[in-house]
Formats: sequence, structure tokens, C-alpha cells
Amino acid sequence: MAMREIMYRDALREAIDEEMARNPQVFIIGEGIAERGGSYKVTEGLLAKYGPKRVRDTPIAEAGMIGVGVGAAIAGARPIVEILYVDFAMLGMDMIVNQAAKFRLMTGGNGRVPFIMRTQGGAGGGVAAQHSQSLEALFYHIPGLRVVMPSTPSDAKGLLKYALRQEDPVMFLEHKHLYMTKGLVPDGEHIIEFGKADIKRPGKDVTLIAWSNMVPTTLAAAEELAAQGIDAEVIDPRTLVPLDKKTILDSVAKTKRAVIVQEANRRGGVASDICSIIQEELFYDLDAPVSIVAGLDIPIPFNLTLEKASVPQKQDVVAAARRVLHADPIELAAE
Amino acid sequence: MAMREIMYRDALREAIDEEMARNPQVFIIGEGIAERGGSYKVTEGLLAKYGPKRVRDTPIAEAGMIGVGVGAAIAGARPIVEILYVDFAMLGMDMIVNQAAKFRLMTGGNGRVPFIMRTQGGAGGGVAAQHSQSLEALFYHIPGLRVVMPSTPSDAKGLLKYALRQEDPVMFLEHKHLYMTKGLVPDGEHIIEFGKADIKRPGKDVTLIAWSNMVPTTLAAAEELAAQGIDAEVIDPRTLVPLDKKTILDSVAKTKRAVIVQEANRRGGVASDICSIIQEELFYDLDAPVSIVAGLDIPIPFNLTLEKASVPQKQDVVAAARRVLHADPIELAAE
Amino acid sequence: MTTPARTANAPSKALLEKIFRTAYKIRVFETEGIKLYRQGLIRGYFHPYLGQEGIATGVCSALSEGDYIASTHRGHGHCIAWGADVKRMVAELLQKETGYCKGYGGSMHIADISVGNLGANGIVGAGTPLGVGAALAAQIRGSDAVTVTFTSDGGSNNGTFLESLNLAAIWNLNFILVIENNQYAVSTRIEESTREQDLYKRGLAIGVPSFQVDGNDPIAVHDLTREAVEMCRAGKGPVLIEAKTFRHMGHHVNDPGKYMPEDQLAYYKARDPVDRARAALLDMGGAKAQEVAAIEAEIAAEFESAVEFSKASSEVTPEAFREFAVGY
Amino acid sequence: MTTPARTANAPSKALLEKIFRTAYKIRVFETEGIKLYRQGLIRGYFHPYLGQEGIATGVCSALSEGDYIASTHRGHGHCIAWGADVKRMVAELLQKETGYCKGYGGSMHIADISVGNLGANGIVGAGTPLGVGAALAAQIRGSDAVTVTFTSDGGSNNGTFLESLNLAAIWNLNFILVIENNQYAVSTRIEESTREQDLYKRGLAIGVPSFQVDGNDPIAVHDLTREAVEMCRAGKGPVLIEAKTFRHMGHHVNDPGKYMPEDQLAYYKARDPVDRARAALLDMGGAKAQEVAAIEAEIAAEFESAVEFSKASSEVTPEAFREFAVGY
Ligand SMILES: Cc1ncc(C[n+]2csc(CCOP(=O)(O)OP(=O)(O)O)c2C)c(N)n1
Ligand SMILES: Cc1ncc(C[n+]2csc(CCOP(=O)(O)OP(=O)(O)O)c2C)c(N)n1
Ligand SMILES: [Mg+2]
Ligand SMILES: [Mg+2]
Repeated sequence: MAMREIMYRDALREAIDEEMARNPQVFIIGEGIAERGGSYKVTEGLLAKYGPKRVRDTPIAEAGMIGVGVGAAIAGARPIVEILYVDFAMLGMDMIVNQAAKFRLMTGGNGRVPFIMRTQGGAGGGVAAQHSQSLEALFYHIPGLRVVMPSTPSDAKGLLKYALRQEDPVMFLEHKHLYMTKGLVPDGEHIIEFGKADIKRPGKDVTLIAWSNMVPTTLAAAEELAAQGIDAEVIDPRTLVPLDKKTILDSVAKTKRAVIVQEANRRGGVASDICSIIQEELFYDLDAPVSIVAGLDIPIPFNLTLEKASVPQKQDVVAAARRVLHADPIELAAE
Repeated sequence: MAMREIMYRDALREAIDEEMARNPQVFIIGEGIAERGGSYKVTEGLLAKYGPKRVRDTPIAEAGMIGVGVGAAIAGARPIVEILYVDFAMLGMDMIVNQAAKFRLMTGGNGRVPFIMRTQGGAGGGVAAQHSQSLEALFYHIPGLRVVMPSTPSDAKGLLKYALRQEDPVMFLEHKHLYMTKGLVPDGEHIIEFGKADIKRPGKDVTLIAWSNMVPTTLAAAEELAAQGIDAEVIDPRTLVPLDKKTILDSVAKTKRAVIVQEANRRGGVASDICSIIQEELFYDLDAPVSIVAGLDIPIPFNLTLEKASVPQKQDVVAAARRVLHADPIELAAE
Repeated sequence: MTTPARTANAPSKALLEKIFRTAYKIRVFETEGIKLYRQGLIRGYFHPYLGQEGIATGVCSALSEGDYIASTHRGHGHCIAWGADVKRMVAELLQKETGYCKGYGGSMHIADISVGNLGANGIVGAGTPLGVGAALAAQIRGSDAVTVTFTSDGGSNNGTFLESLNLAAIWNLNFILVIENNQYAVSTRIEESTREQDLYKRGLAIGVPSFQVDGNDPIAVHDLTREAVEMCRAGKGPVLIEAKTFRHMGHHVNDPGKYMPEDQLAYYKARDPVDRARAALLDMGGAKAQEVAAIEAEIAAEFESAVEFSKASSEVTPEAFREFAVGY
Repeated sequence: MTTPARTANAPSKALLEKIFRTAYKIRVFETEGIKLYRQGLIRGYFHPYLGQEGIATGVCSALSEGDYIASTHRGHGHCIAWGADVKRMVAELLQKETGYCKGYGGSMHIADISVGNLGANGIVGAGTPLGVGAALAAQIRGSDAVTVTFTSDGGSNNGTFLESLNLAAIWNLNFILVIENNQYAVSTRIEESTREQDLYKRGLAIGVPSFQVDGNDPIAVHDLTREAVEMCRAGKGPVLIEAKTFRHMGHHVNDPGKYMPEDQLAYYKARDPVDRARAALLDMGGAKAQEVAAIEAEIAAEFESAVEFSKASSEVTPEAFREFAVGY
């Protein structure tokens, strides 16, 4: 199939554009997304194309925006609410946790909430503690939410298009470092179902599991490992909820070793949960404890050197992989 | 030391009363806590004793109440903000996650936030999806917060008094089923430091880890196991952050088998994180995968039979313990 | 407080009968429901709408098919006024599969999306953004549907009040926010919750036409709501209505409400909205006493059969529930 | 809009000099800071206070030791007006250990609790509840300290505005909320954000004495703030001040701000608060031109040495950071 190399942010725009053209119920609201085209240019041109009714700037009122999006979804529309930073989604947590996630169950299945919150997280550039978090674990724990974290332009487009055609609230979590990254995206209708992990790099010696911006870091680590004669398999779940346990477990059953790489801080992160699943299902197959490479348990500092020290780097992944392979004489500390 | 048998709610009141008498900076605000004495009678009598300046009713404005408490703590006071249900704390998540938890780091350690949010969670009585959650995992993941979940009157009093003397924001999570439960509380000054797990029942065959209202359930299961000749050790971390890893790991190193019991739903819960720690530290000692007994991954239904079906019951704990002990011929499904 | 021009023409007998039927049906539902609660047949929360019937009745009688409502934790009245089937409401309170939410929701979560009822809500103030969202969805669809969110004095102190009403205003949405000011939040008097007890002024401050009305006068509420609907459909955007009222008892079934001043309670009971609706039907509508008696008997019977229906209904099984949970 | 009685007596030369020094110091800090940013010495966010100097200057000059301030993402001016050490501010922006937050916070998080500066904030609107909390702490301590929270037109659309100002009102706290209405939220005009652009009316709606002032007139801001402080100390509770102003450039260093209408920009630049402060010192204060020139040279030199100090300072090491992280 024909492919084009485009940026992550352009892939997102294509998905929104195509779905808005296809379904008049789709609309998007957010701060500076209309006239300015969004802080990351994802929504550039949409106002001109779809008009002020379906592409709206909002005041600074995250709880209101999210709540209004949830209400519109309940009433049959297909809202996309863009929140500038996932950190700010905390202002709308009641609407996410107590309304969007609960409505289906509370109505005995009669009500659905096809609401999409698009936002971005991650550390980088010295934007400090309130603009650098990776909060997927908070949404991951709440039953009723879908959690999507694309790492490539192709996944971003395919998953966002799918999100706009399914019936549940979606936390669509982008990464501030990925918007300008490029990748091949298939021409024409390109949709990726939720719950299908992608093997970003096949390998046989060790399974490396990573999502969002940790995928490029992990792939780079895999290359370095390859140079050391270690053949790593890199799995990107792409959607954390629903989670493609089968692909993960099949890989670990094969390699007998797993490293989970997460940008978010270690304590209570999604990596811990995936680890708990692997050890529960494959305890007797594992040749080493599942290793977790994650951020430090402390808010992200402004200072760039310390910011870097607080999130996983390529070398941390390489070291963890070597550790589970017992490739080094002395065992390093687990964290 | 002399002991008295009192209720959980009375133990909490004693802690607040003693600390208010001791420190004029301690005050408490919440909905209906002053004139009415609180929905669970925890604050009964405090208005009369300490007056309207230090014991205040508030309007229904959780974000405001929590934010005001955080600001007061930054300015040197010792606020206790009571939130009726932990579910409602979602309205104040920005103040908890982006302000209270971050302030110390953002100020390079110069600023501290001795803010206490007292609230209660858990399912029971048909209060349905928005009044039944166990949300400790959300706070557990955020660096900078302390997460306390007492299961007995003694722990409730000792931990709340300690909370009022330390310097970090504390999520003090009570359980709606525990307020009327009784237990022995030592007379006089009774303080329990954070980060010290309590062995609620010593045993040698299997380690059962539980907190809050899952402790009575787990102790009941331990009794039933004892009748079956299985000697279970029951560990209550009491504070999830800081977590007393040593006591947990020492026990599992001894029993070689662990079951973690949590009322919250399974996906991304605190149990997963404790499991990840155990398997990482004791992989080579374990005789069976760590087993997690947790709530179903779905909001809590109103119907009482279904409500019960959505949270762990004694029999689930017994079955899991027998499973990790390979005590039954046929392996049961993990969940 | 600006007041809209009132239509001169008197209400028709048909409208007066509709209003009385609704108000009385709510009265019966709550009175009998409380009995079921005391018998232990209903569990969890039950916030009676007793004394506030005039508001849901007056408001909903001015709305049309295709419109939306969003309700509160004290939502039975809104649901009934919106035309809900009492059978399915009682069944829901009795945790039965035949209930509106199959027994998954209960009193605080009855909803019926199929007819535009966005549902009751356990979070005070949450209905406001949800209602604004429905109004936004309608505008985007090009529909002239109006959405009414019922909120409360307590709910007007929640930040979502400002955030979402402001959004409705700048977007000119067909949205009506009805504040049921019963002057209490559980046991907390409104005087303790805010300095300015005329809550409609909060709408004026952000440019929203805002009015105050006697919530115990169903006809007045109806008239004002009709005006508000016309303003919305004329493209003027949202309208705020503050309806002053008072509970006839405590906050919920188990709250004796001793803190409510007797004289104040007496004052409002003397202005009982159901009595007023009945009087209006008899006097303005010229209905005969036996007509009214017949209506009351009919409604009582309807509730009785709803209880029988519900008792005879079965509950969702744990197996079916676990089935439902798959993939959550 | 109610207006408080104005004190007749003209401002002293000392006050006028203090006001000019502060306004000019902010002007230099931002102008020179932007250069450092463009040189790549400052990373992350940098929201210049250029054009709004009159507000922080006028407000803080009316406060006393022991009072509190809470600031915004555009917080350099408040910090300087509060008397912060420019050395430690520059060091913070340069990520150095000698900065107010040891380089852990940066531009949006400079705070100094030791002198009652609750800090800038990266969350728009968050300073309001924090400030109300400080005012509550003061009241409980029996102190008559006043807390000022600086917020913004954007921040006044956040729910915390209503929730926390209402709490300050019912509790009669010594709290002053200053809305810096620069009529933009990044590129979004206030007309798009709310129907009622006189934001002080939101305070009146909940019973809070509320006033509007020309934010580009530091003397007027000072006078009004002094009145507000007196009202607080007289036990009247919180006061809301809306100060109208305009940015001199885009939202942050990298925003060209092309969307800002030239005529509007020209209008406000013609009313430059720093020029006004200088003119007031010269005309009302009768200062000599050389006095003023000397002050300006002194401030410029102070900034220069702050830069040298900061460049010479070291950063917190990753080892020290990991040490700090233990037990988090
Ligand atoms: C956000 C939130 N806070 C607190 C509660 C607990 N609560 C339920 S009803 C109620 C009082 C509500 O008073 P009001 O909003 O005036 O409505 P009314 O009960 O008077 O109809 C409270 C505090 C809640 N359900 N939601
Ligand atoms: C809650 C929240 N939402 C969005 C942002 C992103 N943001 C930073 S500044 C800004 C504009 C703020 O405008 P205003 O509040 O009027 O303050 P000004 O920049 O004009 O001083 C926005 C949207 C934020 N920091 N916090
Ligand atoms: Mg009320
Ligand atoms: Mg602004």
C-alpha cells in the first residue's frame, strides 16, 4: 500500500479532518485550537474548513470544557476536547472519573459516552513540574475509560480515527516530544482498532515493552543491544486500555525475559500492573524477574539536567535488559 | 499499657481533639462537620469546644475547600479538610496533584504543605457508582503525597495524630464500613509513625497483605484457613506511602507465598505495585506467583447483590491463599 | 432583576390538569416511596422532592419533545415531570432489572437518554456542564432543542456553575439553568454558604438574562420557563431561573430535619405547590371536585401497580453482571 | 461599580520614588530577561509582565510586612514588587542552585515563603484558593495580615474563582483578589471568553465589594489597594479589584503577538505605566532628572551584577537531586 512520510501532528490533523468530513457530529473545542490552530498546530486549518460551529476556542475552564464534552457525547455528538497539558486534566477529573467513566454502568448500559479528550504529556524543555507529567496511570485505573498512547504518526492517525467511531470515553494521550517526529502513514482510509499491540521490533532474547515517547528510546536501546549481540523484541501496546495481553504474554513466553519502560514515575504506574499480569500468567516461564525502568518518584524539576535525570534514558533500558539476561557479572540495583 | 475499647470514629475524634488542644494552628473545615458534627459523627462536639474559627462548615465547593486548605498549610497552618466521599475529591484533584504534591519540589524544598484531606471510600449500602470508590491508587502514584488507610481505631488515632505533626500533604482515607467498628486504643499519647506496617496476625505458611476494610475480611479468611490447617500471616501496611517494604518482604521471604487483597478494582491498583516490588525483590524465593484479589474492573452497581459481587469477599481470599499454596488439585483461574 | 413580558392569556384547563397531575404524581411517588424505604425495600440514598414539586412541574410543562433535561441527586420529581414511567422508576429503586437502569443506578442515577433525560446525578453541580453539553450538541446538529439543567443552591457554589454557564453564554446555546433554591444544603443554611442569597445575580454578572420566581407556584414557573424557552429559540442564548422553595422534610429519608425552623416550614407548607396546582385546576380551570378526586385515585392506583410490577420483577444476576463487566 | 472614598492627601515623594523604582526594575528585568532567553540562557516558559508593571507596583506598595501575595504564570513583576532579590530571581531562571527554588521551579514557580510570597503558578486560576487559604491561616492565627492574589481575566473563568472568593466572603477574610484584565488569554480576546467584560461584577454577584481601576496608573492602583486593605482590616472581608491593562507584546517570549490590534497596542503604550511612574516622580514628586537617571543606572547595574552572579553560580547535581528524591 502507498505510504507518505508525515509528522505526528499532521497525522492527527488528518484523522480529525477525515472524520469531521465523514461525520457532522464530530466537533472540536479547546484553548487556542481554532483561530491559532492549536499550540502544536494539530488543528491548523480546521476552522477555515469546518467553521466556527464545529471548531471552537474556549476560555480557560478545563472542568467546564470536559464536562460539556461529556454532556455532548451523551446527547449523541462526537466531541473532541483538547486539553493543552494532561496536567490540566486534573481540573476536570470529576467529569472524567465520576461522569464519563460511570455513565454506561449507571444507566445499565443504555447510555454511552463517545467522548474524546486529546491532550499531551511528558517531560522536556524545562516546562517544570506542572507541565511535564505522564498521568496515564490515573486514567488506566478507572473502569470505563479507554487509554490510548500512540508513539508514531501511523498509530496516531489510525487510533484517533478508531476513537471517533467507538462508543466509550477515550483519553487520547499524545507526547510533546512526538509532534514533530516523522513516520510513514498509509494512504487512504487508515484505522487501527483498540487492543492490538504492535511489535515495533521483532526479537528473541528479551521482551521490551514501551509506549508513547519511550518507544523511540527503547528502539534505540534495542539497536545498542543488537550491537552487543542481544536481540530484543520491542512491543508497543498502543492502547493501555484495552490492553493486548496476548501479544505481550506470547512474546514473554518466547523470550522468558521482560523489561517494561515507562516515562511516568515508578510508584503505582502502568508498568507495575503489566508486571503483575506477566508474573501472574508466566511465573513458571520467566528466567528473571520482570524489570521496570521508570521515572523517579518525585515531581519533574525545571533544571534541564535534573529533568533528564528524572526520566528513563536509553542507557537505563540497555542496563535493565542486560540485567534480566544476567549479561553482566555484578547485579546492578533494581532501580 | 491501659487500653480502652472505642469506635473508629471516636478514635479519629480523639486524635483531632487532642491535636487541636495541643496546637492552635490545627483547624478543620468540611460540609456539615461543625453544627451537625459530620456525617459520621467524627467531629461531634468540636465546634462547641474549639469555636467557629477553627471548626467550620463549608458550602459545596470541594476544589475551593481543598485549595484553601493547601494554601493555609503553605502559610503555616495545620488544616484538616474533610471531604464527604473520596469520590468528590476528584473535584479537587488539581489542588492535590498540581499544588499540594508539587510545592515542596517546586520551591527547592523551602516550602512544605502539611495539609490533611480526611475522607472515606469503599462500597456498601447501595450508594452506587459515585459514592463507592476506593481511589487510593490515584494518590499513591503522585510523588509528594502521603497515603494513609487505617483499618482499626488504634491505627486511625495514632496515624492521624502523626499526620498532624509531619510536614507533607496527607490523603487520610477512612472507610465507610469502619466508623462503627470497635477496637482497643491505648490511653494517653498514642502516635504511630508513617511507614511502619503492622502484622495483624502472625503466621508462617502464606503472607496476606491487606489494608483498610480488607483487613477484617482478610483476618476472617485467615481464621478459616487456620481451620484448614493453613497458618496465614496478615500484614497491614497502614500507610501505602511511605510503604514499609521491609516488613512485607521479610514476611514473604519467610512464607514464600503472597496474596494481596484490595477492595479497589484490579487494573492499575496499589496491589499491582506491591506485587511488582515483591517479584522484583524476591523472584528467586517465591514458590508461586503473587496472587491479587481485587474488585472487578467496572464501576460499583447500586444493586446490593451486584455491589457485593464487585468487591472481594472472604471466600475469594481463602481461595487465593489455597491457590498459591497449591492446596487444591485443580488450579482456579487467577481472577 | 429584569422580568420578561408576561403573556396575558390564562392557562387552559388542559394545561392546568397536566400540571396538577404531574405535581400530584410526584407527591404520591415520594410519599409512598418513603414508606417503601422505611420497609427496607429501597436501599441507598433517597432525597425526597416533597415541597419542590412546583418547579419540575412548571418547568417541564413548558418544554417540548426533543428537548433535554439534566437533574440532581433530588431527581425523582424531574423524572416524573419529564413523563417517566413510574413502573420503571419504582423498579429501579427496588434494584430490579425492569428499572430504567436495570438496578445498576438507583435513585441518584435514573436516566433515559432515549427521551432526552440526561439523568439524575450524585455529584452536586455536575448536571450543569452536562446540560450545556447537550445544548451544544443540539446547536451543532442544527436543532432548536432546549436543554434545562436543574441545579440547586448548593450546586451554584460549585465552580462548574461559572465555567459552564459562561460557555453557554458565549456560545449562545439554548440552555436554561434552573436553580432550585430550597435555602438548605443538608443542614447548612444558605446564609452560611453565601453573602448574596439572590442567586440569579450570578447569571447577570456574566451577561446571562436571569430571573427569580416563586418555586412553589407551578403556574408562575411554567410561564417564566415558556418565556425563557422563547428567548432561547429567538437566539438570545441561555437563561437562568432561580426558583425559591423549601423542603417539606429533612435532606433525605433518614434526616429528621430538626434544624429547619418551624415557622419557615409552616410558611412554605401554607404555600404547598400541590395544593396550589389543585386549586388552580378547580378555580381557574373550573374542574369539578370529583374530576380531581378521580385523577388522584388514578394516580394512586398507578403507583400501587408500579409497586406490584416491581416486586414481581427480577434482579440482574451476578453472572449477567460479570458478563457486562467483560471488556470494561 | 461602587467606589470607595479616596484619601485626599497627595502621595509623598518617597512613595513615588518607591513606585518608580519598582516599575522600572520590572521593566529592566523583563527586557533584559528576554535577551537572556533569546541567547538560550533561559529555558522553558517566560511570560513577560511588560505593560502591566503598574498593577504589581501599585498593589504591593500598599501592602505591609507580614502580608501575603500569590501570583500567576506571569509572575516576575509581582515577585519584584514584593521586594525579591533580583540576583536569586535571575539565578532561578538560569537553573542555578542560588535561585529562589535552587533551579527546581523556574519562572512559573518562584516563591519565597519566608517573606509571604506564596509563589507564581503554572495553573491559571490556582493562586486564588491558595491565597484565600493564607488569609484563612492568618485569621485563625489572629493576625490582621492581608493576602493579595493576583489573577487574570483568564483565571476569572476558572471555577476556583467562584468557589474560593465565595469562601473568603462568608468567612470575612482579609483577602484582596486583583484581576489583571489584559484582555487576552494567549491569543483569545476577552470578548470571546465572556459576555460581560467588566469582570469586577462577578464579585458583586456574591456580595464582595468590587472595584475597577486603570491598571496602567500605578498611583490609582496604589490608592485603591490601600482603601481595600483598610476595608479588610476594618473587618469587612474580601475585596475584588479589576485592573484593566494590556500586554506590550505576545503571550510569551516566543509569541510575536501579531493578533494584537496595533491601535489598541498603541493606545496602551501611550499610557505606559513605567513612563507614568517616572512622570509622577518628576512632576508630583518634584524629583530632578538626574535623580531619576541615577535610579535607572543603579537598577540597570543591579541587574547586570545579578546576571554575573547567576552565571557564576552552579547547578544542583543529579546526585543531590536523587538524594532529595529519597523518601518522596
Ligand atoms: C460534589 C458533592 N459534594 C457533596 C455531596 C454530598 N451532598 C449530597 S446532597 C448535598 C446537599 C445538597 O444541597 P443542595 O445542592 O442545595 O441541593 P438540595 O439537597 O438542597 O436539593 C450534599 C452536600 C455531593 N453529592 N456532591
Ligand atoms: C488551567 C490552565 N489552563 C491552561 C493553561 C495554559 N495557559 C498558560 S497562560 C494561558 C493564558 C492565560 O491568560 P490569562 O489567564 O488572561 O493570563 P495572562 O496570560 O493574560 O496574564 C494559558 C491558556 C494553564 N497554564 N493552566
Ligand atoms: Mg438546597
Ligand atoms: Mg489575560
